[in-house]
Amino acid sequence: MNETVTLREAIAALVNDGDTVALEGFTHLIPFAAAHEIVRQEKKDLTLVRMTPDLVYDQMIGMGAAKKLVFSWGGNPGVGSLHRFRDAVERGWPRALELEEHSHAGMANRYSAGASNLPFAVLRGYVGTDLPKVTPTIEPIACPFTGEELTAVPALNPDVAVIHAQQADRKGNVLLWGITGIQKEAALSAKRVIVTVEEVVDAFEEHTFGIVLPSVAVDAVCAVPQGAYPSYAHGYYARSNAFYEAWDPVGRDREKFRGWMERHVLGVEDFAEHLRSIRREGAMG
Amino acid sequence: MNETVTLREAIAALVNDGDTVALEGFTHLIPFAAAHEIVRQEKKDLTLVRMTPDLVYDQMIGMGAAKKLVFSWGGNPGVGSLHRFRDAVERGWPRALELEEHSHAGMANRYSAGASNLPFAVLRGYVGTDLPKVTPTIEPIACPFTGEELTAVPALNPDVAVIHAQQADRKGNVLLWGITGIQKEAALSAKRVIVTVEEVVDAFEEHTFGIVLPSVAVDAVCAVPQGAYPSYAHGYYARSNAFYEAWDPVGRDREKFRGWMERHVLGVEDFAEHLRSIRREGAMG
Amino acid sequence: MTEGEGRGYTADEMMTVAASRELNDGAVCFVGIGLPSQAANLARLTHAPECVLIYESGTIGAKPEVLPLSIGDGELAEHADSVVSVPEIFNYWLQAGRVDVGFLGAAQIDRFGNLNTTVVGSYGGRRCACRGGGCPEIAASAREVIIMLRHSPRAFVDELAFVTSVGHRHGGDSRRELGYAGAGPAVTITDLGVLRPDLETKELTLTALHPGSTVEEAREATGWELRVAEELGTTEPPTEEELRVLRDLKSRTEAARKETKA
Amino acid sequence: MTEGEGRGYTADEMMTVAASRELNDGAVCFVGIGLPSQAANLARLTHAPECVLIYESGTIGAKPEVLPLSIGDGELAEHADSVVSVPEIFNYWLQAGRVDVGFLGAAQIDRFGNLNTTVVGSYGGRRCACRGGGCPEIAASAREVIIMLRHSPRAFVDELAFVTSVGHRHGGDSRRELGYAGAGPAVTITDLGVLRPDLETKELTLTALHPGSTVEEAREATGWELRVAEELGTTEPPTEEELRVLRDLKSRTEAARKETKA
Repeated sequence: MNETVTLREAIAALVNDGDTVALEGFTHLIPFAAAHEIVRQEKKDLTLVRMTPDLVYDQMIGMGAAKKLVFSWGGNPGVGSLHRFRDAVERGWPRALELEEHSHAGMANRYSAGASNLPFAVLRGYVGTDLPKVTPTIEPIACPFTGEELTAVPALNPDVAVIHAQQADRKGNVLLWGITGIQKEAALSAKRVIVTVEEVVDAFEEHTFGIVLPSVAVDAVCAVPQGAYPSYAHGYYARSNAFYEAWDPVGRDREKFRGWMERHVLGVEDFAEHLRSIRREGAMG
Repeated sequence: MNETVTLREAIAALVNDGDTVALEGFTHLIPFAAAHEIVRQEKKDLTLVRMTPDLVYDQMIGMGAAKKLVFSWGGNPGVGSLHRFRDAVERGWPRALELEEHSHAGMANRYSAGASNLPFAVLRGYVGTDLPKVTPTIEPIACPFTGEELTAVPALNPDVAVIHAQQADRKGNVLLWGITGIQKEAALSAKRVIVTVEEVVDAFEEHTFGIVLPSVAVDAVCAVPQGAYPSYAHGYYARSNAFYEAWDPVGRDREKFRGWMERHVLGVEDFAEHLRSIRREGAMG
Repeated sequence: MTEGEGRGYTADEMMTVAASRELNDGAVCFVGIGLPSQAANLARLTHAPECVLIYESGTIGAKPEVLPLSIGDGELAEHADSVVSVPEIFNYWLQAGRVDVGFLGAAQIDRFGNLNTTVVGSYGGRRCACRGGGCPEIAASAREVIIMLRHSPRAFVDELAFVTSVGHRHGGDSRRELGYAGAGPAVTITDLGVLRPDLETKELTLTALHPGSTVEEAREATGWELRVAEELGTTEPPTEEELRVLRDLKSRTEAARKETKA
Repeated sequence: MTEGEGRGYTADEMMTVAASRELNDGAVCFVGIGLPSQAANLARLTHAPECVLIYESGTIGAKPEVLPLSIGDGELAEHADSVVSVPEIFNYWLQAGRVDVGFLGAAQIDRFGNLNTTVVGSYGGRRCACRGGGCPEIAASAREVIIMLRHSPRAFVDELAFVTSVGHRHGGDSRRELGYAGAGPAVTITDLGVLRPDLETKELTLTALHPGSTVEEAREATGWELRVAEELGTTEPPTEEELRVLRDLKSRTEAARKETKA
């Protein structure tokens, strides 16, 4: 049902202006290459969904690709704030950004409900916090058997989910392992699915019991080695903590940020050239 | 939090008369050894829970251990009916058996809700079928966001869950692989958990990514080689289809059944002796 | 399972071959055990090598060398593309609408393709389930349903003893009110012929006979007054290739069973 | 992080050591990133080798050699007993009540142990979350909560800018009405001392000071009128072993970071 295509083709064919797009990967396997390609193709008015926005959305938001963010924790892990995200929220630069904030548990269950074709999920949470004051998509729900009151949140069904994985086989089955976070649910909740992978192999090693996303659940597979850099791909390369630290001063300044993105993202052909470009400059990672 | 004990000790300590007990394993890894030990210890008035009752519950029901069965499909797979189950339901022999019937999807979601500490689960199903006419634990529920009507079923939280797995390590972590069915949810939904395993190993092979049930989620681990016979343990032994076929005439007749159970279950010390006993007779598997 | 008058194949073989042809290559198919599993694997080994067979035990893309006796045989996991938990197969695959075809058998069927897979006993005068229906959600959520069962008055009944799985309910648009995503039964294959729902009323209508079967036989084997299409077709007999592959599959299966017995 | 007047350890080291001692051996602990992760791993490497550390990325029984910078570092998965999906860690572990201790940091705390971990900005005059709170469910569902944060008037505030995680709510029994399984904050460890909730009112009460700290310092660093226990204890200073293990852990962590930079 899917074919191996270039990332450029996949983003052009499957991501439209105005789409709700989820790029997932919980610290591990964050699809940076796909984010850059979305920026390069100047996709607009996106509703971005992601549990932990991280640098990947700081870059997209800073380039004005998003009109809304649905999330549960936004920060540069271990370093500090996401300055582009904050600038968009507080000062509307380069454009205003609407927020829908949930908890991690809420986001995880929203994806699960979406993957299950249910309109909502039920959990214990939110009550007593200030979240329901700023987030309208939280409702009480009573158990029909015990009468106990719990919390309902609506399902997430993005137009497009993008994840990065270690491997695909020739048929387009996708294999990921290590910390697998919310990727399976994000992919299965979406109408269209793009997967970038470290490599395409003839066959997976037998009985690894990693998560396999069967090819019928995937619309496009794109081989993009190191496509999760500066995050990591278990078994392939480590997280570049140095990049995350070096991002702070870049993201803090509008001009520096624009310059960096123009040089290393807009001004390159693809992610391989992006990696050469930042390494040539020696500033990061 | 758990220790390696004999199965006899585990059943004696953790299963009480009147308990709700779930022995799970979806065709694969059915905990026959534990079922026999429950029968040998003459546990009474149990509410038995299991998606696919199979021979394991035919034997327990035929010995009068159960007052109620919560299930979704009862049969001898590929062979026919469970005659002891049917005799209990239709003629109350050796005692009456109350039934609570759900669908597979309903049972799976009931366990998931139980494992999640939620009082109910939501799914699409049941409407239009005759199940709600015979099963009271099915209620409509409306989505608080869309108004759409769905079906709610109550959580399952057995007093005891029993599963069979391939391996435990010295710390009591449990590893299972192959078709893993509903075992994780059944174990995590229960108040107490007993796991029989093929073998205890020093350490698991690295990065198999099978399902690991951490030791804190397990109350007792018991080494019982071939403890899932006549079902199978992936990587250890195949299913004895011959046993399943040979069970039909045994289960069909009250006297034959009692005689078989007395000779091969009540009259033996443990599961190892049970296996020797049926093999000596050469009638099965 | 007697040979059909010198035609060189049995009525059951014709039924299995005809059913297998209904499965398109590339389709995601949720497979019931028994006859549907036989037909689905025949399709996979002939014209539909890229169909994705799902069994309720959680195996996706199963490629069994021999036919499984139970829904969770190790054979199904061994070469599957993915093996997932039972909640996942029902929630993320079936309920999510990822299944193109539900391939089902049944004990009983009525004129609207509603199914009874529940063996019903009686206790204290009350009817009760003695086997359980398993997964009515297949008929509910699969985009369409293919049904296979042998034609007999005990199977084709005026009123089901128990409605396990909803077909076209009371006919017409009545299924739609239930809110299920799937369109319901598209075709029913028996050992005598092929039945498809009428476009308007959704009543099962005999649209084709297998070679050698007659309308009278079908009428006699149906517990209600069977509708027959004006243009009644005849099923293409099994090809040599279809018969060879089906018989190989069955003899491999037999051999494997004897092996585990020995 | 200055050395405490010739005592041979810093106030942060005292805080980390004091917090680590609160974690019992064998406890299942849901660990926040940063200071709590440091203290929990110190406990694991000293008196609590059998504690089970859970990180929200889905790692159960994590045994990192070096401290993770983020909640999902590969280091956490490498030696874990089990790695599960994010829905599973929140539903089957945290919400299910399998977590004995939630070990949390915060940007702000109030007198009832309610926490703000949401960085709050303002946009169009409206207060809004600029970082998000992540997982309020830890404080809700863990059987008890250990909190760690540095004592300052910006952190210990009369009114939180945002209630991310519920502690003892408005005090007294008011938390119970929310229906959460967990009992709420059991102890708060700062760089000055230890605060425990009053048994009745649940207001945070200074119950011990670290060596060299004074009640006045604690009062000045608290944005409300701080209650002080009648019998005020003094924290045992770090043992040589505790300091050695903590410093080894931190230097291993530093070395590993430099390595990936190179």
